[in-house]
Amino acid sequence: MGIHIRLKQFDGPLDLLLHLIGKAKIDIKDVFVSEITEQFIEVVRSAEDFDLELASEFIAMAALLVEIKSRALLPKPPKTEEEEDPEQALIARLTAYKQFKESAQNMAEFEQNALQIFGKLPEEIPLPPPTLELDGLTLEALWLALRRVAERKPKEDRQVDYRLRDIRRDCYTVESCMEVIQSRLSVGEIPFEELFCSVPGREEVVTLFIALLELLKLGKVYVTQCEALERIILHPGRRQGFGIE
Amino acid sequence: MELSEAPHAIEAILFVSGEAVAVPELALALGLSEMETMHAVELLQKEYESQTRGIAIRRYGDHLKLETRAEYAPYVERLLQPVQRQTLSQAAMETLAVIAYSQPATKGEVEHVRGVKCDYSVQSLLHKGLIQEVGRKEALGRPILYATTDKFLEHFGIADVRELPPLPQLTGAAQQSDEPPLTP
Amino acid sequence: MELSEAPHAIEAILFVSGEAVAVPELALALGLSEMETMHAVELLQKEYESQTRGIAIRRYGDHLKLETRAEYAPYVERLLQPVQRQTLSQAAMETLAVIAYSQPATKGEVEHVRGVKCDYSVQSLLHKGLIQEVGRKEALGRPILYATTDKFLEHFGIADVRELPPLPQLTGAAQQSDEPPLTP
Repeated sequence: MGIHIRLKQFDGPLDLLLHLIGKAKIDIKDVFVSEITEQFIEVVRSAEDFDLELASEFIAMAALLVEIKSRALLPKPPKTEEEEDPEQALIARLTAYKQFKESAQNMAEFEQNALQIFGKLPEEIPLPPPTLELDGLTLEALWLALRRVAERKPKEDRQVDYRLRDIRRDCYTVESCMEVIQSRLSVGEIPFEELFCSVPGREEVVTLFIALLELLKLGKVYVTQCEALERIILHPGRRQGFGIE
Repeated sequence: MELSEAPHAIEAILFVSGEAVAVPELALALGLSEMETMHAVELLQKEYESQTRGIAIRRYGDHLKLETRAEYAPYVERLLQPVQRQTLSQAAMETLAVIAYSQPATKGEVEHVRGVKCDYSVQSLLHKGLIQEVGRKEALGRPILYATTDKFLEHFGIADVRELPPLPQLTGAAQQSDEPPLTP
Repeated sequence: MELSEAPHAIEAILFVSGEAVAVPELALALGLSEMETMHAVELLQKEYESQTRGIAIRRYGDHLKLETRAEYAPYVERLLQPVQRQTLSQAAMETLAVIAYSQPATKGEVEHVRGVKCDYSVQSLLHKGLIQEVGRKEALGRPILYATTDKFLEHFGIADVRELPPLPQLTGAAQQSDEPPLTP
């Protein structure tokens, strides 16, 4: 037989076995009274593309075939019920595989016919924004939600009028800070840093500074500094002319 | 090809092409003259029109194209973009209730009443179009003011926010029995 | 929608979407029940067939698709280069055959029948959408069970797996009881 066979062209050892059986024109059930085992081993041994990765399944099959063949030479042990006859099992596998292989060929015909049928690409459609439908929007649900909020609040807060107001009165307003600065300056100039208390809060600093800028803009205060990084002095009133005072 | 087959061969070609096909090309593919081709096209057009089909053949100069009829566009849109049904989460409903009863309200105010952060539920309500920005509060940070929308009224089936049921009366802790003053 | 309008609305939808559309989605878009939708589809199919149109509505399991009739393929191919579906390799086709005829099936069962590792072909079939995971077998290792999809039906141009030819009956070979149970 021709030895120029590549293992890759077979989908596994069952495929190769079927190929050899087909070539020998014998029935599957006669595989073990034929030369198929020897042919199989010869093909695997002399395969041009032999590598262990690819060949491991073929080698396992070769071992099985040799085992079955050698069993036939030994006197048959008394048959036990549960023991599976490896010869019959392999014939069954070959038979089943052959069935599916033929089915695969049938399916390939269907596939070919389906190639004569064409679809089309989806149309490109500009879509409007998605519409959202909301369930369970009832006045009762809305009212109950509000009551739920109210019930979660501590008792002393219960009488709250739900018409919302300012949460917290600002301690510092720009107006009040402007008055503070002006009253401090009414007795004469002061250094900038003395405007603030010893541990000023952020709100105090920000509001006082905004108030100072406002007074500068209105010309009610002016500032001087002799040199960079020197003390900043605040003076009451509008600055007279230019240059350093 | 058989002249009687031509209209449906044209239909198949135009269907697969998706784009407009020039009449000379169509004639070449069918092995017919341009006049025979145009005659087949006219037959096909008549067939389409007499049946008010879902698709129609349109002519652009000497190009032909298969297109859907405009009147079926809403169904197509509904398939490609089905209406999403959603319910409001409890958190979103509470936020909506606070805004509805005290509008316009800032996020900070809602958070004060609800006692939790409300960024997510405010975003979600904005996205669903139930509330909208209506300006900024003249306060520190100039926070955004929110109010309910016409879509809100539509969803709740009222013409005006003044139709909202009166505020829950919660004067005592043991006020478990009060029911919403509603006639469902 | 009006029931009388439904067939042509379906035609328009299938035309636009190009791909196979699931019947429940179609019903939702039309605002009809699935039964009414399928009835309209049948009317449309009859209309198409009686006229031997260039296009046809095909059912693949739960999906519907508008496609050309096979007999017009030569004309279509002469003018256009339609995107051809790829055919499957022999290994993939064998794996698919085992799954199709004995579904649901595990990879191990396929490997037992084919006598080779099938990781690659199972992955490739999953990737092509021709098979899908449908659960796990109550057996050691709880292996994944695979079954064919509606896309499988579409690939082979059949409406149902029962349209596949029955497994060939091989003469002269005794049927063994240790084979995987088959439901062709």
